[in-house]
Amino acid sequence: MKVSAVITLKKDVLDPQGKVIHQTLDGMGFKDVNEIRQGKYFEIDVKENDPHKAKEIVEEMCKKLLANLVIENYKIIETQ
Amino acid sequence: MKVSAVITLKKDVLDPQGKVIHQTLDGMGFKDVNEIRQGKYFEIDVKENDPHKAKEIVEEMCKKLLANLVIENYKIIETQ
Amino acid sequence: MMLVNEKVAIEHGLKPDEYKKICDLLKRVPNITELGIFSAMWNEHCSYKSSRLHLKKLPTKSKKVIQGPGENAGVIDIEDNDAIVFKIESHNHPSFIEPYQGAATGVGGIMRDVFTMGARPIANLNSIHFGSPQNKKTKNLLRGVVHGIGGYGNCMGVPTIAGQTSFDSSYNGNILVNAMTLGLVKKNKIFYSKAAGLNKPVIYVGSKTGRDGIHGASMASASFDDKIEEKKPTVQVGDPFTEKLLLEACLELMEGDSIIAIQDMGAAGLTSSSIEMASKGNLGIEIDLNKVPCREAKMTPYEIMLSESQERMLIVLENGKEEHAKRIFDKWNLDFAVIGQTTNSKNIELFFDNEQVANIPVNTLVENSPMYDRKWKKAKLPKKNKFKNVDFNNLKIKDVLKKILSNHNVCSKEWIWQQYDHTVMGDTIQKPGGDSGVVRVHGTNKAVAASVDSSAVYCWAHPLTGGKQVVAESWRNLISVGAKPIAITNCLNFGSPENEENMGEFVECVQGISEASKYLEFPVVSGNVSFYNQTKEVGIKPTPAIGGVGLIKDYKKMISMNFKEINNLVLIIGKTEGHIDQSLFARTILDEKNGPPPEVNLFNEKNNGESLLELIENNYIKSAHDISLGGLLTAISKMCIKGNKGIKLSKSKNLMNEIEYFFSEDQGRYIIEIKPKDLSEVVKILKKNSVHYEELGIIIDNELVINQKTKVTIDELKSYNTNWLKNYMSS
Amino acid sequence: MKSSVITFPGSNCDRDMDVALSKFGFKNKMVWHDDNELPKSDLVVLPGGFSYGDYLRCGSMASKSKIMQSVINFAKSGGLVMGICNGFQILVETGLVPGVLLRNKYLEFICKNVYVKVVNKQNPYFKNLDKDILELHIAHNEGNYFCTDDQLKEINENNQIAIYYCDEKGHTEEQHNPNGSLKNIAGIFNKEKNVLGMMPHPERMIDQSLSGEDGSIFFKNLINNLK
Ligand SMILES: Nc1ncnc2c1ncn2[C@@H]1O[C@H](COP(=O)(O)OP(=O)(O)O)[C@@H](O)[C@H]1O
Ligand SMILES: [Mg+2]
Repeated sequence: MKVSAVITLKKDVLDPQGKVIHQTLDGMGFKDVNEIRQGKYFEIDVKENDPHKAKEIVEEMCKKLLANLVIENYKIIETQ
Repeated sequence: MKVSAVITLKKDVLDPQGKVIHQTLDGMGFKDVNEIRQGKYFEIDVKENDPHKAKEIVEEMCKKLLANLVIENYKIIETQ
Repeated sequence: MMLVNEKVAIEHGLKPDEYKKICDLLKRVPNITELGIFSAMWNEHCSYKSSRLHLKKLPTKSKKVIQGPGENAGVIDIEDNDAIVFKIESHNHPSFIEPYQGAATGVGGIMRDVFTMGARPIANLNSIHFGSPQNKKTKNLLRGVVHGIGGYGNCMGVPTIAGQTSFDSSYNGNILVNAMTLGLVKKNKIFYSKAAGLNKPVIYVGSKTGRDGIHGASMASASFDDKIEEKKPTVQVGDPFTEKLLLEACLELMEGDSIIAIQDMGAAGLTSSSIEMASKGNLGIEIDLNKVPCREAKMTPYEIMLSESQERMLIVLENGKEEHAKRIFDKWNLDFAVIGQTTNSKNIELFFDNEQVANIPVNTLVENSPMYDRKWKKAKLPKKNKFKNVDFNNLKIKDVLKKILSNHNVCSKEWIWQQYDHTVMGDTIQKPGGDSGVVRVHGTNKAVAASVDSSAVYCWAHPLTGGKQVVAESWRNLISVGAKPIAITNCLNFGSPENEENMGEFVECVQGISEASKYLEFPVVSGNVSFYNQTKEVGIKPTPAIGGVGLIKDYKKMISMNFKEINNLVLIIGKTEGHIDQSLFARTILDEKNGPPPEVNLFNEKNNGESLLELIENNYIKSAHDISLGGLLTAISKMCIKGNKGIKLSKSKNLMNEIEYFFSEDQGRYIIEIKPKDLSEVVKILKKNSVHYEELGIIIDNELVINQKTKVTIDELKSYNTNWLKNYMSS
Repeated sequence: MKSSVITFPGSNCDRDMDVALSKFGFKNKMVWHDDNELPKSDLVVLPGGFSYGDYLRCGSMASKSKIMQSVINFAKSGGLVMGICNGFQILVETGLVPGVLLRNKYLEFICKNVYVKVVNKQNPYFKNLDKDILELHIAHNEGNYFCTDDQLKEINENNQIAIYYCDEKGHTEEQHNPNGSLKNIAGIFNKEKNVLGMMPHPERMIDQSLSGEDGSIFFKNLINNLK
């Protein structure tokens, strides 16, 4: 089954990409943005059909590789 | 309000990062992965409190800048 | 507000007597913001409290030195109103915690030090040291650090032209990441950090201030313990794009005459930058912290003052130039704010929400900062090992050569430097992989050579000799490319100064560096000390890294190490005595880790080097390479590999065992290639200068012919040398 | 001949390109990304570097900058526009040339000399070139060319491929592909062949003291073709 995970920067960590995208959007006329933060998204297809177990495997992956826990948080957002 | 969007590569587009991550996970002992695809995640805080309108604004951003529609799809996943 | 007492002070890394001294100096108890400022200014990283006393011994002057230590970077004269600004800086602790960001922000920080002085960065170098290849963490740390260095330097558009990489188990818990930058400036357009004049506007430019890296400087002054996880929030994230804009904007503002003083915000951020400017100018500064551009809501004065957000600068402007300056920073889309002014109070005064939140005499933070004469232990010169010929007789030269060329500390580091843009700016005339990197001075016939070196094993075996050796090696690497050595910068990476042995290593290495640089007229113009490279009780091997810079007056005369032409003659300059102790051969093949490092004879060093320069000046030298780790045969092999040519070695007239002859690491030696017709002239010069030399052999097509029995093809040499790192990183 | 080099925030090969163009006889002007109008030019160059930090997607944000509208108009009216490295990425993002540039296959920045095979000389860039194989320098993190099957078909039908990665003899097998590019593609034209995007940096090879001199051959030929 497929599990999606989202990795975002921790709150106080600088997001240089988000900052520049914000400026560019502003220049393009999108004036109503307060903030924009960029993160990573993973769609992982695992050989496991139990949603609970699948989620656990992906959490493990996030902890061990996908997220850099020093500056990032992860969240499992979907299993299907 | 905050709107989250996810940008993913279209199915027939090569995803070198996903592939390398897959290999790495495999090397780390996660043997049960069929596929892993990487995408981008955006959390956008817009000055708009109507969820419908906020979503529309972000869709517009996705079309005009955040996604390259030749190779990517976008999806609005959450408004809060 | 949090109350301050001794306990809080200790949590800030201060010692009880240091806290008492603060109270005495202020004649009151500091508030929390003030305590934060003291702790940042008085920690090892900013105050040099354990090292200051010893650093004074380093020679820092020569006719070519425009600015020695004490400014953001050193400056040397390269004639025609051109000057080179350069410095090396460590980012060890952050890189161990988060290798990508740690290394990236290290590179960003050192580039800021250089362009603060008005110089455009023209070359980067790095010296990186990792734990043993078998250590679980090593591979990821190496990958992260290399990606970080490349990620930042490549984006800035500054070529990374040379470096050094080593592996040793003493770095298992403390990797070293030292970054060096060279910049080019006109001699009459150098900017300094000394504030001057009253009521001058103090300007903040660059990125906004966030909560990142609060207390990074104190982290750099503490050893790692089991709680390193807790130190994580102090990691800073680098934004090379903003730094590139900041570079261009600063250089644009520097074209005019608006700037009185400028200082980047490095360790301890706004605190150390404002205090340094005030202290050098013997002035006060007042700052309204509400005016500081902040990324996060509700940041406290404490956080604003101690944040180590990257890509920020502090400038003291001439009155009336604010609008002009603002236009430039607006154009580059950077934050700009007038946050305060210079005063005659000689205090640093901070205001927040219309209240004074700190008021400290500047001199208490700088001149009155602690200075320690730490206890240190003198190292004994280890006894020489007595090797018997039987130790060597059952070794096959080819096997030894294979092992040495593929050893992780000798093998090609192409996997690393291919990930660094080394050709951007269009002036790199010697890429990584040679003895020094060389870049032309844009639009002129001159070129600047730079190399970074360290020999932790020698320093560990005998710090005094090791200290001398590193300086000598740097000098040799410059001479090998035809550059006249001018000056050095040094990054002194050591364990805890509170440990007598580590402190002794520091003191004696500095002594050695000092002796060699004095003798070679190769002064120290900038540098950095990194103590506490220590996990629990285990410190790293002492690792002073020396970054040398030299000048090639006519870049067409630059020398490279690849063998050039068949039938040319190959000579060795300098005497081979067969010193095996502490050689790579002894350590890896014989597994003998004791014994003294090779001796450094400064007279020979200077004489041999200068004689080689004389030969180069007279156009006799076709290729040259200094002999370092791995000895004579290793050096020859590298010249074969690079030049895709072989050599037929003549039978040595030397009486020593072949193994000793080929793999000993005696100092002060170079291999040179000359045309047969020039032999008599070359010999004449060498004899005139009393330089010891031997004829080694003649260049042939594609084999290294060592003796009747032993032949190695160039392809074999290449595969020994180039595969290890690639394979290691992809396994 | 007049040329213009656009400087975007984060461009870092703009000066190198200026030096190269001037060396071979172009009267070159530097143009700021925030300007509205292009000076009169025979050639417009989008240089290498990291415009907008390469954030989001390389070239994406630069493609939205003010000057790009004029560049697009110039290209559509037949003007010569060349994008090198990051400039190629910008061209792709504007849609002036087809496809995208993904991250290098092994996710590593690559800085080294490569050989490229010139396969189409019916255009102002390579016409009259007396060599088929050039040694050029690459330095990029995202040079892995990709396009859809439909696009590839069209590209082939219109002879839009400009250069392939190869070895010194012109072999274009996979092992001579430094970054995983589809079909070893190193550079590509628009349909009309007045717009060229390529990853290699000819401007870094204009002097025998540098990485080589095949860049000189390229620029000399280019200015002669324009005369
Ligand atoms: N981290 C690095 N970055 C850039 N270049 C490197 C790095 N590590 C090694 N190199 C390059 O590899 C070559 C070999 O390094 P080294 O063995 O230290 O040379 P030497 O013995 O002449 O000092 C040098 O040209 C050096 O510049
Ligand atoms: Mg050397």
